[in-house]
Amino acid sequence: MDWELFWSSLWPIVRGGFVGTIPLALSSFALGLVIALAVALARISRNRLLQAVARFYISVIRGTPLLVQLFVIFYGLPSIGLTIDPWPSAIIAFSLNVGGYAAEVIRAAILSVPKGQWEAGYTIGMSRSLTLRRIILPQAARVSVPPLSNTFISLVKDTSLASLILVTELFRESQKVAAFSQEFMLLYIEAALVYWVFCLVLSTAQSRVERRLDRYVAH
Amino acid sequence: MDWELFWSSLWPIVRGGFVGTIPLALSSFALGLVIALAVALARISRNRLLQAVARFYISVIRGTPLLVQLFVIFYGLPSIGLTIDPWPSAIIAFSLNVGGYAAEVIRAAILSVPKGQWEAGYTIGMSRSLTLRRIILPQAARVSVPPLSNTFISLVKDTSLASLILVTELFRESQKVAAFSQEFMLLYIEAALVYWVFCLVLSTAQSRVERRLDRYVAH
Amino acid sequence: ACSSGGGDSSGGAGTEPEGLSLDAVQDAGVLVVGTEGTYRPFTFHEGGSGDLTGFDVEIVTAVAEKLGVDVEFQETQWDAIFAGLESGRFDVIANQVSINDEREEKYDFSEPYTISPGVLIAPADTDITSFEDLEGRTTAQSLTSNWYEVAEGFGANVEAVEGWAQAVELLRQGRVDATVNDELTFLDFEKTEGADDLKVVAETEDASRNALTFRKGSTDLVEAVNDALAELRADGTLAEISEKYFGADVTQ
Amino acid sequence: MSPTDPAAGAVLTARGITKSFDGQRVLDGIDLDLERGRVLTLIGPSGSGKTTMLRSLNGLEVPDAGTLEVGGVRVDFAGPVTQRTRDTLRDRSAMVFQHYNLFPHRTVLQNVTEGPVLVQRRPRAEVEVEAEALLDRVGLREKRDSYPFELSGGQQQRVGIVRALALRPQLLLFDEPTSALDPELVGEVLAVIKELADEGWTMVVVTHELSFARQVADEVVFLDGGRVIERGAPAQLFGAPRQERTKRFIERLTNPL
Amino acid sequence: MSPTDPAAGAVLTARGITKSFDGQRVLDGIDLDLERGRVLTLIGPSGSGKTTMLRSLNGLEVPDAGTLEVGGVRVDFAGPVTQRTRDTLRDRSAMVFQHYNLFPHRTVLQNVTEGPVLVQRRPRAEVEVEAEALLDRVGLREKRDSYPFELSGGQQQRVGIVRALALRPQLLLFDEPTSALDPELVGEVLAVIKELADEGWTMVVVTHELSFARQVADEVVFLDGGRVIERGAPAQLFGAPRQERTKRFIERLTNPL
Ligand SMILES: Nc1ncnc2c1ncn2[C@@H]1O[C@H](COP(=O)(O)OP(=O)(O)OP(=O)(O)O)[C@@H](O)[C@H]1O
Ligand SMILES: Nc1ncnc2c1ncn2[C@@H]1O[C@H](COP(=O)(O)OP(=O)(O)OP(=O)(O)O)[C@@H](O)[C@H]1O
Ligand SMILES: [Mg+2]
Ligand SMILES: [Mg+2]
Repeated sequence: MDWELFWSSLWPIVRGGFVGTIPLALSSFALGLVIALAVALARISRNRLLQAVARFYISVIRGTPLLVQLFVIFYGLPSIGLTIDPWPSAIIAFSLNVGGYAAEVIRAAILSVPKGQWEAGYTIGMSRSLTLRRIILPQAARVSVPPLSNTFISLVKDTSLASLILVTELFRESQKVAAFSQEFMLLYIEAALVYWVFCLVLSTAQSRVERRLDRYVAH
Repeated sequence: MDWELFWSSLWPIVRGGFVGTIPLALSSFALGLVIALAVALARISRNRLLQAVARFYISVIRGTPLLVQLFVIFYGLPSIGLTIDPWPSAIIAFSLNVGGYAAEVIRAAILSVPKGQWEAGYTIGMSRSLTLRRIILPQAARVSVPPLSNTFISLVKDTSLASLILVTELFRESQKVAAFSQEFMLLYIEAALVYWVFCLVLSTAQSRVERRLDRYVAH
Repeated sequence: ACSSGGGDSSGGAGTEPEGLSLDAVQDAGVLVVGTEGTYRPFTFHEGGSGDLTGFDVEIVTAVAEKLGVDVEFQETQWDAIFAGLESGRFDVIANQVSINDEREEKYDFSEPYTISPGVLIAPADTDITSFEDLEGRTTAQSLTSNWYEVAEGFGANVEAVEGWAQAVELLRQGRVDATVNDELTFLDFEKTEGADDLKVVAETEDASRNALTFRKGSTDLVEAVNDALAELRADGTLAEISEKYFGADVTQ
Repeated sequence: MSPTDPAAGAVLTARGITKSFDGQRVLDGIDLDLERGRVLTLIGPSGSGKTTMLRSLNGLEVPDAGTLEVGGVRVDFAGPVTQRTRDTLRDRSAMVFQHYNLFPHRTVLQNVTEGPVLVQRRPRAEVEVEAEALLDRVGLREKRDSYPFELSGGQQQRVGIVRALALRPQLLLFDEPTSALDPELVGEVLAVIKELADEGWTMVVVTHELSFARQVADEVVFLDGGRVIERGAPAQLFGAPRQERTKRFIERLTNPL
Repeated sequence: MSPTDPAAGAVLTARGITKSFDGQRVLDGIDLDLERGRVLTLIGPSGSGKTTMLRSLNGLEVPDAGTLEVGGVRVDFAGPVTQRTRDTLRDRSAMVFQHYNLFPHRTVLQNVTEGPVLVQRRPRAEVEVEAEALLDRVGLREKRDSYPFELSGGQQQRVGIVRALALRPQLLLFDEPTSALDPELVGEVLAVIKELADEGWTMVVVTHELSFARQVADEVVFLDGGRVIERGAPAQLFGAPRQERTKRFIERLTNPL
C-alpha cells in the first residue's frame, strides 16, 4: 500500500466531494423531491390521464439505466438542437431520476396516513388540497424519511456517473490520480472510503431528522 | 436512426440479457436474500456483537460504490492469494450487495409484524425461532415484496458492471456493437429499451406475487 | 480454464503475482491476453457481435503463435485492465498501451508495435492552427491516454472523457474546441465514418509508442516476445497486418 | 360557545337517503327530521349503515338518491352533486369521530384553531381566545400545548369535541364517540356531550350507550339493514319496543350474557 | 375438551409478584391464589397492571421478584429465570388476547392445530379431530377453512379461545377478551367463556364486564397502581365494596354518565 500516494490524493478526492458530489447530490435531491411530489400526486389523482403519465414516467426512470438517462440528455438532446451544459444536464438527469424513485416512496407514505386524517380535514371544512398540505404531507414526511434517505445515499454514489458528462466530482478525481499513478485499486478503495464517510455523516443526519419528526408520533 | 443496425443488434443484446444479466441477477438475488435474512436477524438479535457486525456490514455495503466492491473481490483478493473466477466473483459481489440493502428491508418488515403475533406464538408454546419461522416471516414476506422488488430491479441494471470483471451481459453486448458501429447513442438507447422490457416483465411478476400473498390479508 | 490460466501460470499463490516466465507460459500452453474488445480498429468484435478481431488482436495472436502457445482473450474495460494484469487475471495487455514513465516504472514493455504521432483535431472551420493555440482552449481527452498530458502541457483546459467517440461528439456539438489523439484512431475514423467536418491541424513531434504490457519481472518472456516481434517484422507479417487496418505501416 | 342561532326550526331534514357500495344497498331510503336544539340518537347493529348515514349528513359520503336539508342548504342527490355543495353541507355540520382523528403533528390548540383560522378565516387571536375557553370547559386548558399522543383517549376525544365546536356548526355529529375508550374514561366524554345537549346544541349521536341515550336523546332511531326499523322517544323504544328486531337488539346490549 | 386433570388443588399461587418498567413499579407485590376449577376475575383502572400480571403468569413477562407456582411448576423470580422455566410456565397456561392475535396467514383450523402439532408433537389427525370438535362447540365448524379476516370480531375471538383450549392448558388466561368487540358481539364470546367456567376450567379473566364477572367469577380482585386494593366474592365486592377506590371504580363503570 502506497501511503504517500494515499495521503497526497486524499485532499483532491475530498475536495471533489465538496465541489462536485455534494452540491450535485443536494441540488438534484431537492429538485427531485419536488418532481417526486408532483408525480406522486399525479399517481393518486383521480385523473386517469395524469395517472397514466405518472406511471409511465416512473416505469421508464426505474426501468432504464441512469447512465443512459445521462447520455440521452447530454449527448442526445443536441441532435434535436438542445445543448445543455454539463452541470445543468447532470442536475436535470439526476433529479428526474430521483423523481422517479422517490415518487413511489412519497406515494406510499401518503397512502400510509390513515384515511381518518383526510376526513378530519374535510370535516373542519378543508379542501382536498389544503388537507393534503396541512394534514397529510407533514405526517407522510415522517414515514418517508428512511426510504428517502436510502434514495439519497444511492444518489450520492450515483453522482459518480456525472464524470461521464464532464462534471468533475469525487470519483473522477480518484480516477485522475489512478490514471497517472497507475494505482487503480488503491485509489478506488480510497474513493470508497470517502464515500463511506460521507454516507456515515448522512446516516447520522437522517437519524436526527427522524428523531425530530418522531416528536409528535405515538411510541 | 439506423433501423437496420437496431434490428441486427437486438438479438445479441437480448441474448446477453438471457445468458448474462438474468441468470446473474436471479442467482445473486436468491443468495442475497439468504444473506439479508441472516443479517436482518443479527440486527434484531439480542447479541450486541452480532448487532454491531451486522450494522457495520450494512454500512459498508451501502456506503461504498458497488463498482469498488466488485473490484476488490475480483482484482483485490488475488493479492492475498484468493483468485475467484469471474462468475463466482460477480455472484459473490452482487449477493453481498443485495444482502446489505435487503437486510434493512427485511428487518423493517419483521418489525412491522405486530408484537401480538410473537406473543400468540409464545403462548401456544413456540420458541422464538419457531415463531419467527412459522408466524413472523410469512407475514413479513408480504410487506417486503414491493421494496425487495425495487432492490431486484436495481440489481438487474447494476449487473452491467459485471463486464468489468469479464462477465458478458446485456450492456457489454450493446457496447461491443457500439464500438464497432460507432453508434453509441443508438445502442445505449437500445440497451435501455431491453432493460425496460425486462423490468416491465419483472413488475408484472411482482404484482402477481403481491396479489397471491394478499390472499390472507385483510383489505 | 479461463481466468485460472492467468492465475496458475503466475505461480506462487499467496502473494501478488510476480513476473511471468516464458516457461510458465509455455507450460500452460496459453497466453492470456487482456483487451477491451470495444476499441476499433485495435480490438473489437466483427460486425459488433462477431468474433474478437482488430490490429492488436492479430499482432498478439501472431506473437503467441511464434511462442508456440495458444492465445486466449479476456475482455474488460480500460478501468480494470491494469488491475487485471496485476492480479494475474491475464498475462499481457494488448490494447494500444503507450509507454510512459509512470508505466515503465510499474510494468515491463515489449518493443513498440505501433508508433504513431499525435494529431490535433479540430472542426473544419477552426482558427486553431497549432498546438500553441490550445492555450486557454478546451479539449476533450481520455484520462488514461498520454494525450491528456500533451494537451494540458500546451495550456488547454482538458475535459476528461471516456474515449474517442465522446470526444468527437463533443467536438461536433461545439462543446470543446479540439482534441488530441493518435493519428491511427483518426485515420480509421475518417475511413469508416467520414470526417469532412473535422480536420487535422497539427502533428506532435514525439510519436506515441505503444507496446504489449507485462507484469514487472517478466524478463525472459519479454525477450521472447521481442524476438517474436522482430521475426514478424522481418517476415513482413507486422506490415501486412498494419496495411490491412490502416493502409500504411504504422509498426515502425 | 353556544349554538349559533338559538331560534327554533328544522336543522335537518332527510328524505329517502339511499346509498349502495359495490351494488350492496347500505342505506335504503332513510328519513330523518331534527329540530333545532334537539338530540337524535342512531342505534343499530354493526353494518346497519349508521356511520354511512352520518357521513352523508357531513358531505363525506354522497348518497345515490334522496334529498337532504341541513341548516338551510338543500341538496337533491338525484342530480349531480358538485364539490361546492359538499363543501356547503360540511360547513353546516361538524363530525366527532370514533377514533378521535386528531392531527398528531399539531398541538391541542392548533387542532382546535386550524379550521376556524384557515377555513373560516377568522382572526387567529379571537379564535384562540374562544378555543381556550372551550378547552377550559372540557377541563383541558392546561393541555393546550400538548400533542395528542400525550393525552389519554378520553382527553383526546374531548379535544375532538372542542375541535368540532370551534367551527360553530349548526349540527354536531358523533359517531360512537366513546366506543374506542377504556370503560372508565367513557364517563368523562359522555358528560361533556350531555352538557352540550343541555345547552341546546343540535346533534345526531351514534352510540351503543343505551343509558346515555335514555338520558340525553329526544328521539332514538333504530336502523337495521339500511332501513329505519323503529323510532320513538327513548323511554318507549327501550322500554317497550314494538318490533321484534329492536327488542332483540336492545336485549343483547343490556344483557350480553 | 375438559380440564386435563379434574382433581382439586391449587393451580395458581402467586406471592409478592413485583415488576418495574423503566424504574416505574407496575406490579407491587401481588398475591393471587386459585384452586382448580375456579374462576378469578381481575378488574382495575387502565394502567393498574392487570395485563402485566396476566402476562407474568404466562411467562410472557418476567417479574423482578416474587414466586409463582402454576400447575405444579414453581419459579422464584429472585434468581435468574431461564428460557426453559419460561417455557414450562407457558406450557401450563394459555392466553386469549384482547385483539385475538390470530395468525392471519393460517386458516381457522391451522390456527388451532399449530400448537398441539408443532409444539406438543401430538399426531395431526388426532389433533384435527379434537380441533373440529372444539370449533363445533363454539359454532364455527363450517369456518374451519376460512382465514381470520373473513370472520367477524366475535368469531375471531371464539377461534382465539379454541386455539387456547386445544393446548389443554391447566390454566386459561383472558385479557379483556371482549373489549375490542362490537357491543352486540360481546354476548356470543362471554357465553362461550361462561360455558367453559361451568365445565370446570380454571381461569383468570381480566374484564370490564361487571355483569359477566358477577355471574361467572368465584373471586374478584381489584387492582390499582400495581397493588391488590380489595378482593372478595363478586356479590360482596360489587355490592358492598369496602374501599373507597373500589367503590368509585365500580360506580364509574356501571353508571358512566
Ligand atoms: N367505503 C365503503 N366501501 C364499501 N363498503 C362500505 C364502505 N363504507 C361502508 N361500507 C359497507 O356499508 C355497510 C354499512 O357500513 P357502516 O359503517 O355505515 O355501518 P355501521 O352501522 O356504522 O356499523 P358499525 O356499528 O360497525 O360502525 C357495511 O356493510 C360496510 O361494509
Ligand atoms: N413493555 C412495557 N414497557 C414499559 N412500560 C410498560 C410495558 N408494559 C406495560 N407498561 C406500563 O405498565 C403499566 C401497567 O400496564 P398494564 O398494561 O399491565 O395495565 P392494564 O391494567 O392492563 O391497563 P389496561 O386496562 O389499559 O389494559 C402501564 O403504565 C404501562 O404503561
Ligand atoms: Mg360505524
Ligand atoms: Mg391491559
